[in-house]
Amino acid sequence: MKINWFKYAATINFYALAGRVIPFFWVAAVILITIGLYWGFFKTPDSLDNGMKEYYRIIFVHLGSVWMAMWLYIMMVFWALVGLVFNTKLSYMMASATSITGALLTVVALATGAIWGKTSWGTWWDWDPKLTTFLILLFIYIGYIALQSAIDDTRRSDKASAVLALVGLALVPVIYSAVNCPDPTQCSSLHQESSMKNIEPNIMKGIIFTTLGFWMYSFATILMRVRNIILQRERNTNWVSKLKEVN
Amino acid sequence: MLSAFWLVLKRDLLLALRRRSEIFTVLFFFLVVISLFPLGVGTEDKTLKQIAPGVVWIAALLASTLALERLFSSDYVDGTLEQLALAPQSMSVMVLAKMVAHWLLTGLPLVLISPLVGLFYHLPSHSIGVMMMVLLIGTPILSMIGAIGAALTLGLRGGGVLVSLLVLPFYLPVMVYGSGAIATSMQQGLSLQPYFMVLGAFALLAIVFSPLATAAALRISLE
Amino acid sequence: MLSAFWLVLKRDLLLALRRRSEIFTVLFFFLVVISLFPLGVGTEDKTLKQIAPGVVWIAALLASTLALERLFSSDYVDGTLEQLALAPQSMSVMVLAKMVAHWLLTGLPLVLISPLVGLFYHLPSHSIGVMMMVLLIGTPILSMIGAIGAALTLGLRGGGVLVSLLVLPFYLPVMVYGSGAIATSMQQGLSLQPYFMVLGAFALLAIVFSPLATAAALRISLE
Amino acid sequence: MKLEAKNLQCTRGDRELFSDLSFSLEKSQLMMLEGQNGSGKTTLLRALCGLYEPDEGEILWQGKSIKKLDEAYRRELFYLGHLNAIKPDLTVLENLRFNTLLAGDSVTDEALMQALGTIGLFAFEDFPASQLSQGQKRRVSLARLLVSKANLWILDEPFVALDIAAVELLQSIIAKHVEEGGMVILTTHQEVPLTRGKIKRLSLSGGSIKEQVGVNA
Amino acid sequence: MKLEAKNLQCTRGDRELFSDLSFSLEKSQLMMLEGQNGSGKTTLLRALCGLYEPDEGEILWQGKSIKKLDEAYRRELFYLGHLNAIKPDLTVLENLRFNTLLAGDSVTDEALMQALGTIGLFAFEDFPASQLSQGQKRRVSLARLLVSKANLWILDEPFVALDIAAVELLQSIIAKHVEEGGMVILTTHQEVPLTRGKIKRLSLSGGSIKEQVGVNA
Ligand code: HEM
Ligand SMILES: Nc1ncnc2c1ncn2[C@@H]1O[C@H](COP(=O)(O)OP(=O)(O)OP(=O)(O)O)[C@@H](O)[C@H]1O
Ligand SMILES: Nc1ncnc2c1ncn2[C@@H]1O[C@H](COP(=O)(O)OP(=O)(O)OP(=O)(O)O)[C@@H](O)[C@H]1O
Ligand SMILES: [Mg+2]
Ligand SMILES: [Mg+2]
Repeated sequence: MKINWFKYAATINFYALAGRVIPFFWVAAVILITIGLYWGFFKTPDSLDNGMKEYYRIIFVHLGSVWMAMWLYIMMVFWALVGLVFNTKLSYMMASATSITGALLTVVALATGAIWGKTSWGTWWDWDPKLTTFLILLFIYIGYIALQSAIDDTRRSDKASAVLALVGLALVPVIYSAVNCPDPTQCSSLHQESSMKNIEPNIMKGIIFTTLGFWMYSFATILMRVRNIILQRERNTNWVSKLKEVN
Repeated sequence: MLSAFWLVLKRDLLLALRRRSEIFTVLFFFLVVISLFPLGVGTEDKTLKQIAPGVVWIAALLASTLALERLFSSDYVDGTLEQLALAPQSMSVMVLAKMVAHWLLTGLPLVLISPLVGLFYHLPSHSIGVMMMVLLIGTPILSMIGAIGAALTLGLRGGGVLVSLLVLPFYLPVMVYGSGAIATSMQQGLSLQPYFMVLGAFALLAIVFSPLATAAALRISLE
Repeated sequence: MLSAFWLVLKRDLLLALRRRSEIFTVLFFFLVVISLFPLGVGTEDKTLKQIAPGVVWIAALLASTLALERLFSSDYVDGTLEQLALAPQSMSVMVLAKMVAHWLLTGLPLVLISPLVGLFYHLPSHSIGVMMMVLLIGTPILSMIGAIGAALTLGLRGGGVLVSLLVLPFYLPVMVYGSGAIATSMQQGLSLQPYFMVLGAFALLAIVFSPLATAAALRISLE
Repeated sequence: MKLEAKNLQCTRGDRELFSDLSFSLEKSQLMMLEGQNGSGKTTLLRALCGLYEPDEGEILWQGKSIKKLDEAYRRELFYLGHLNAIKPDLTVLENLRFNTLLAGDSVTDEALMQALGTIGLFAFEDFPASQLSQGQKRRVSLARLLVSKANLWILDEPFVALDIAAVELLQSIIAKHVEEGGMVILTTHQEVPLTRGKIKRLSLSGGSIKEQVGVNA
Repeated sequence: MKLEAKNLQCTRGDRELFSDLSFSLEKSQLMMLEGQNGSGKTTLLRALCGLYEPDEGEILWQGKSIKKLDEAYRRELFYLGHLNAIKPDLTVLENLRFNTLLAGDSVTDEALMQALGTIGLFAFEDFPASQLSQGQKRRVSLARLLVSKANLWILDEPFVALDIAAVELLQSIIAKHVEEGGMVILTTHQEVPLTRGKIKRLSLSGGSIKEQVGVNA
């Protein structure tokens, strides 16, 4: 059978390139998260003035995962759109790999938040807008993943989930405003007071390190997943069967 | 183009008339959900009034979801959908016709029966009017968003549950503003206009975009 | 006879495993429905506790109903049901296997995840236990009653009104006693035994009669 | 072994498809059921399986009513209708295995694999059935014939969707079964050139029922 | 009128069905698509309709890409696949009427009734389609051919489930269309003896693609 080398060029190169950079992302992730956590545990005051207790330290994980979960959703939609517009297989694979890391980090955000809630409010869960928004973000991630895994045909599953992502892109802001501002007469005053300003600069440094660490972790896992997807989808092509790691 | 719209609409209504059961299933389900809460919650007047707006909308959401799976799947299984896709007409027009039929068969009956909810939950007559109005604007949005999900999941195992999983989070804004309007109507002196504006805007957006998205999704599913 | 039971059960579970996502889909669907209510009805602590029993049962009913449609129809459409009817084994045994599989795939996961409902709705831990118990007894009844309806709808074209009329009213007592038990458990000093007795009696009746009725209905539908 | 139909009458809706239809079939006989579209072939075959109850008359196996025999009769029976009974989500082998076990034939996986090879699906055993073409699906359901221990085969248009090679293969499978003492009833709009075995022809066309017996065409 | 396929390639799952497939079809030509089960006939036909997008290559109608032409191309097209597009809950006439109107052919009810009569469904017009036999359902969907104004007919195994009389009738309908300047592409495992018209044969079997041209068999 004639092999169209050009057709696979993109994936072949990407596969090799990703394989080379993944270790660096892992190293960076481990270093950054370690620094962040070390900072959080040992370089920040034991108890803060306004009565916070030791458990505030979970914020180093909580906030990083919260930010990355939201950012990864945007990345996922972006890749899906690129796939729909240019019909490039690689970007569909990126979207699919991103969705899983994104969903995981959403779960981490919810779990750390819940633990924090149990210690500070005495209840695991409350129907606060911020938390609710995140729960719904999780549902949307899950919907995307569920649709993708329900379809066997890769062509169809790529395109169908991309359409879903596109619909999500249009609807997520609407959902966000509905959850945060159920009464439209008061929507003009809708600006989530980011309590970021209240966070001590000292703590903030730790948070920035862990967030960057999560970012590197996301890169690493997403690239690994894409490599797996490539292998799986092109397992019958010549170039894959020549790979060392397959044989 | 218009002729294709009428053609599909008429056929779907005719099919439903041949098989009246579906309409009744949706209505029954709506009523079961509505009547279960007073049984569980107790019949205190204040509590009933408080939960009524939410319950109506949730019942409408769930009832609409229940009927979604059948929107395209029977046409898919017997090959009619292929023929729709091959007809020399714009697919989104025909899809719109199917959405309209779906709404006439599942949304409209809910609007018409909703005064019964007012009765069960001791709502003031003013609020009953508001409830019917918001349902009238909101249920078509449900049908239209739902159609996208139904098209995406065509022919997949676990279709019914999967569709609901995809679609229910997207229904949220309609529910929030829809039930918000009913709740507000029970308080004195508050304007309902903002609610209707928001819902109206949603409806307009849905009419413009959902037939296109659904038609695209159907073509993908047919490959 | 037992071998036919295991054969069908194993196949149905295998089919579900092929799409592991399907089980998760049911779970997440349940969670989505559960979390819709507070957003629509209100998040006050007292309201949440009051609506919890009804919500759990409605979500369970819906998950069960949505999955029911597929119980026989996919086997019917692809001809497997014919082969089941022609197998040299008792049809009701195989039907029972299909019901068990359906429950394992849609009922059991709900029972297992229901403590999350307790979390969302701030239920006392005692009530969570009761909720799991009644779901454990009640969801099989839903599967079994629903199966009769699903079998009847296979054949009756246009005559399905009767079926929805028949099945929903039968679901209703299960839901009323099921949610009643949960609500009662939140009050002090009331005995739950009567609720469990009634539900247990329902379950026994269902196990004895529904496989027979379903098998008969399937043979009629196949003619 | 003997299958007898006595004074069968079937009505669907308002139309009487056939009435007073009697015939019998014995060891090593093949019956071709002929007739126009809508003449009642499928209905008759389903009645012979016990899936459809005729309005009048009775069907006997070894002199006993098939309704009474029930499971015992079904053990002797292999029926393949318009539908293939193939689950898209299972692989080819899993489909075949389930269907044979269900019919009460306990066969090893090797035998099943061999059957798949014979029917032209070598190396397809782990293919999900959803990815098969129309004709390949039909082949999977016909592979059961190769391992079935049933005596009476009832086949409703078995040649549909098959390519020429597969049609010839199926013809030889049917011929072999008849030769070895089996019984086959089939409908087809194509001719089936059997090399051996006794052929009966039953024509349902136009309300008239003719039974021809002949040793081979 | 001219249909051209240029360097088509289709892959399903991991298997390449065909690649570098080019052919053209003109007025008064019939193309028989041949190949074993699973060789990709259905896939190719769906690609020619625009229902399936080939991985590579393009399909041109009158020199323009069918993707660009879109509705204009679909107006010229009649496709009948494995599925009949018959709604069980509608009557025969209602089914036929809906399907013809949908295809953009506005035909009177008398013409439809006449088509039904020709195809052998006289007096069945008010029958619910659920009560038809397999072959009768196929006939209902084929009745559309008699009133269709489309130039290009694409038929996937149209003879399946038909009895001998109906097969002959359909053969003559196809022959007449080709004679009158139409184009037909069809797959079948049966031979189609045309009396007139140019026949092309495209064989997909075993990965090799052969195009034969011959004036009739
Ligand atoms: C399951 C529970 C929780 C979820 C899903 C959650 C989610 C979030 C989200 C989405 C943000 C980002 C908001 C922004 O950037 O503006 C955030 C930030 C934050 N959360 Fe949580 N959270 C949870 C529980 C908690 C609890 C219990 C506390 C403390 C009592 C908490 C304290 C914070 C703080 C201090 C921030 C950063 C400051 C801010 O931007 O508001 N979270 N959380
Ligand atoms: N959804 C699918 N996913 C993956 N592969 C598929 C799918 N559908 C079909 N195939 C594969 O594509 C090939 C061609 O299928 P196609 O239906 O085009 O064959 P065909 O020539 O029409 O066969 P037949 O004569 O049996 O109808 C088959 O080998 C089949 O395994
Ligand atoms: N469910 C039904 N209700 C009423 N009439 C039916 C039903 N199914 C079939 N019929 C009628 O019974 C007659 C015989 O149908 P049957 O399927 O047995 O025909 P057949 O000989 O197998 O035809 P074909 O060659 O088309 O497969 C047909 O005329 C049909 O109209
Ligand atoms: Mg038949
Ligand atoms: Mg084919």
